This record gives sequence, C-alpha cells and structure tokens, in this order.
Amino acid sequence: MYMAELRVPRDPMYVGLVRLVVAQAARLAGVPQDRVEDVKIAVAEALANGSDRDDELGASPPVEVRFGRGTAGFEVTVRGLSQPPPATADDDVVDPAIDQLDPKLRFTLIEGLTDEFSREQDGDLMRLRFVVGVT
Amino acid sequence: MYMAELRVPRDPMYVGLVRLVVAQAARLAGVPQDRVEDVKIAVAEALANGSDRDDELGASPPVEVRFGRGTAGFEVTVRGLSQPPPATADDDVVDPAIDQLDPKLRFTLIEGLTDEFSREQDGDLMRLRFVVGVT
Amino acid sequence: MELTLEHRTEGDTTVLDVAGEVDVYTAPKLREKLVELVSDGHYDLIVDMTKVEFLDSTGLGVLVGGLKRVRSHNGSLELVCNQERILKIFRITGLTKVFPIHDTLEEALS
Amino acid sequence: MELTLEHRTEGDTTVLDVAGEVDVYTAPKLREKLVELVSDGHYDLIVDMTKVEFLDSTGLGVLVGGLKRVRSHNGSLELVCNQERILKIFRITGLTKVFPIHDTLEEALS
Ligand SMILES: Nc1ncnc2c1ncn2[C@@H]1O[C@H](COP(=O)(O)OP(=O)(O)O)[C@@H](O)[C@H]1O
Ligand SMILES: Nc1ncnc2c1ncn2[C@@H]1O[C@H](COP(=O)(O)OP(=O)(O)O)[C@@H](O)[C@H]1O
Repeated sequence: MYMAELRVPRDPMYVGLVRLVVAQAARLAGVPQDRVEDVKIAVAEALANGSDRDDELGASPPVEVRFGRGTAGFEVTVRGLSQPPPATADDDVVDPAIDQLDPKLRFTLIEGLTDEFSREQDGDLMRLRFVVGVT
Repeated sequence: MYMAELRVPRDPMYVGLVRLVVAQAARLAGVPQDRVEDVKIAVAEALANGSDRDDELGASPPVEVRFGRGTAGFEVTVRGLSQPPPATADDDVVDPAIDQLDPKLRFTLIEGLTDEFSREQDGDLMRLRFVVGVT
Repeated sequence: MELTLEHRTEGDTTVLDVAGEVDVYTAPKLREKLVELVSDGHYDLIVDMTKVEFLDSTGLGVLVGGLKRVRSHNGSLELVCNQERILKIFRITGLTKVFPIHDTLEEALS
Repeated sequence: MELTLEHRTEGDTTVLDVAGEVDVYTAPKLREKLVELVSDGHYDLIVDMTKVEFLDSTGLGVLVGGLKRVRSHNGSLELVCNQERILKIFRITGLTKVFPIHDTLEEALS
C-alpha cells in the first residue's frame, strides 16, 4: 500500500495542481479514465471544503492530501480546515452575492462520485476520505 | 513564500508524477516554458540520485520534495537517499550491463540547467536544492 | 488550461461561451462576467458549456447565482451541455431540475 | 506519455524510433530493446530521437551502454535529434563528443 502525500498552502491557486497530481496518480493506479474525472471533481470538492472560511490564508494550516492505491481501490484523504458552523438557522443571512450552494452539496457530490466516502471532524480540521475502484 | 511539499515512495513509478507536479507549479510560479523543461530534468536527476542503491524499496524512507516561489525564483528541494559511496577506485568494477553514467553527471546536469544549485549530505540522506529564475 | 469567456447576442438572447476549467480558482472570473452581463441589461442568457473541461460545485454556485440575478429581472438562464461527466454533477446535486439543459446551442435557441 | 520503440532496417543500418519519455521508469525498456537488437546482429544503429519528449541522465546512460555494445562488434550508434532542450543535456554532459548527432534521419543515413 503505497501512499503519496502532498501538502499545499490553503490557496485556490493550488487546487488545479492537486487535481492534476491526484488524477495522474489515479491513472497510474489503474483507475479507468471516466472514473479519473470523478476523482478530479471529488478532490476539488474536498479541497473546497472550508474555502468559505474568512481566516487569513497565510495563517491557515496547509491542506494535506494522501493518495495512492489501497486495499479497497484508489484512496484519497484530504485533511484541512472544515467549513464554518452555520451562523444561524435563517437562510436569508447568507449573502446572495456569494453565489454559494449549500456547502453540504460538496459532500453529496463526493458521495455520488465515489465508491466509498467518510468524513471525520477533528476540532477545526476535517478529514475527508474517499475511494474509487480500480480495474 | 509559499511552498508545497510532496512525499512519495522511493519508486521509479512516481518520478513522472513528481516531474508533472513540479513542472506545473513552476509554470504557475511564472517560470518560462523553456526553463520549465530544465526544471523537469533537474527534478528527475535529483530524484534519480540514490536510485542505484540496492536497498529494499519498501524499507527506504520516502523522498521529500519541497517546491514553490521563493525569494530567488522557483525553488526546489529534494531530500532522499544519497548515492552509495564508490565501492572502489577501479572503474572496471562497474558492471557494464548497468549502463550507468558516472552518478556525478547528475549533479553536473542540475548545475548546468539551473541558476543556483547546492547539495548537503546528512548521514544516509542528501538534500539537493536548486533555483530557476522567474520572469 | 485556464478559463475563457466570450459572449455574443443572438436576437434577444445572449450566448456566453465558457471554455476551460471552472473551479474555485477561476469561478470568480465567471461570476464577474455574469454580473457584468446582467448589469449591462442582458437578462436572457444561454451559457454554452460545450467546451468546459472541468466544473465543480463552486462553478455550480456561480451558475445558480447567475440564475437568481436574471430571474430578479424576469429573465432566464439556460445551459448547453452534452458531456456526461458534467451532466452527472448537475444530476447528483439536483440542479437538472433548476436549469433547462440543452444538448446543442441550436436547440437552446429555438 | 509512455515510451514507444519501433525499429526497421534501411540497407545495412537499423533505425530505432524512440518516442515519448525516457526516464528512470521507462529506460529499462530502451535498454532491453538495444540489447535485443545487438544480440540479433544489428551492429549499426541510428537512434531517432525526434519524437522524444523527455530524456534524463538515466536515458543517456542507456545510450552510452548501447554504444559500448555495438562498438564491441565494431559497429556504430548515431543519433538523430534536433530538439534544443535535448541537445542541451548532451552538451552539458560532454556526450556530444561521444555520439555523432544529426539533425535529420536523411543526414544520418547518408
Ligand atoms: N439542488 C439544488 N442545489 C442548490 N441549490 C438549489 C437546488 N435546488 C434549488 N436550489 C436553489 O433554489 C433556488 C430556486 O430554485 P428553483 O427550483 O429554480 O426555484 P423555485 O422552486 O422557486 O421555482 C435556486 O436559485 C437555487 O439557489
Ligand atoms: N561525458 C561523458 N559522460 C559519460 N561517459 C562518457 C563521457 N565521455 C565519455 N564517456 C564514456 O567513455 C566511453 C568512450 O567514450 P569515447 O570518447 O567515445 O571513447 P574513446 O575515447 O575510446 O574514443 C563511452 O562509452 C562512455 O562510457
């Protein structure tokens, strides 16, 4: 079970890079091309988790991505800041200019695109793990 | 000074992946395309350093690559097993079937392709650092 | 591959061609473009996503935001998309019920 | 992009077309091919690297090994390469003095 690990600053600039490297690793691990597309989106969603926090970027811990062929298939774990708790139950508080979907949709997407998905809160951090089958 | 960090098993399979991700990061950092080609070769040479050791792959520590835009340009540091000390001064001992150049040529190449190059031995490990200017 | 955006008018409709990757890094550019179009009085939009190579929920959020903006002017926002990998994320998030999605631009215009 | 290898004979010469990436992962494939050609009696080789996208010192080592093999049969190994980024690494390592390098296959064959 060989795992690679990538640690990048919490900055949208790096999201494309992470997508690229995890997609390539998925291909090497034997994930078929249409599922590689699923991996790319799932990775993007996992990295976007917490991206709506207004913490200073520089002050944030880096995002950690572990990936590689595991026993269940191609496994990815993303550890980073979790999304902020909803400020209030009133939906109207969300600024419509922000154009964001319900952040929970990110989990719906990861779940819909992968074969196995779990998440774990750890204080301010969240660990998202998903698996896509290999041929 | 934003640095990303990639840790991969010491396995030739991962070399292409590392090249890909560091090259993409170099592009993002503003390294011109012809120098990105230099970065790719320099990274490959730094990773190949120590690849002629016959240690069990699984028993080796992972290779650590740090990269990003630093003060002097796009900086890359590779930390991994260093090449073995030459067994003897007698050149004929080298098995010609191995088809290897003098391992020191790797350093010559990195030096010739980059703007700044340094290396540091640390027990069994070696830290290679190079910088390529950005526009 | 970055994001490129180009618009043109076809009768009363404005077609926005989106090509490349719409992600957390590039989505602000798409948002600005939609805001600009609406503030310039383009209320009936077709977003042609035929050349989109990547779209995630950040991009979906921007499209939903665009839809809200045109609707506040009694306008419309329809999509052109025939790529299964992108249609899939509209389906998973339930947005196929929110956006009219067409296979081709011709179909969207007619 | 992986490595692909194809050979054909042109008169007394054998041309090996190398396309793709020659690195620490793929170089063993090139080494095997050269060993196979020499043991099949191909002693005059032209390695056409026009379609090589990446080459590092591991690849150089394999080419030097091939040169040693053909020389032990009084043969030759010449290269075709017109890409500056690849010629550069032959220059830096001093191997331009070891290999005859041609711009085109026609030049190498004549
Ligand atoms: N699956 C969904 N994911 C995210 N937002 C949604 C979803 N479905 C509806 N919405 C939100 O609800 C808004 C209105 O949705 P829609 O069904 O088009 O309106 P209505 O129900 O008022 O006709 C959309 O602009 C969007 O913000
Ligand atoms: N710059 C170099 N880098 C690595 N090996 C070299 C270099 N120059 C020469 N050699 C080695 O020396 C061998 C013979 O080199 P060459 O100059 O062609 O032979 P000679 O000097 O016997 O004519 C080559 O096969 C190669 O192994």
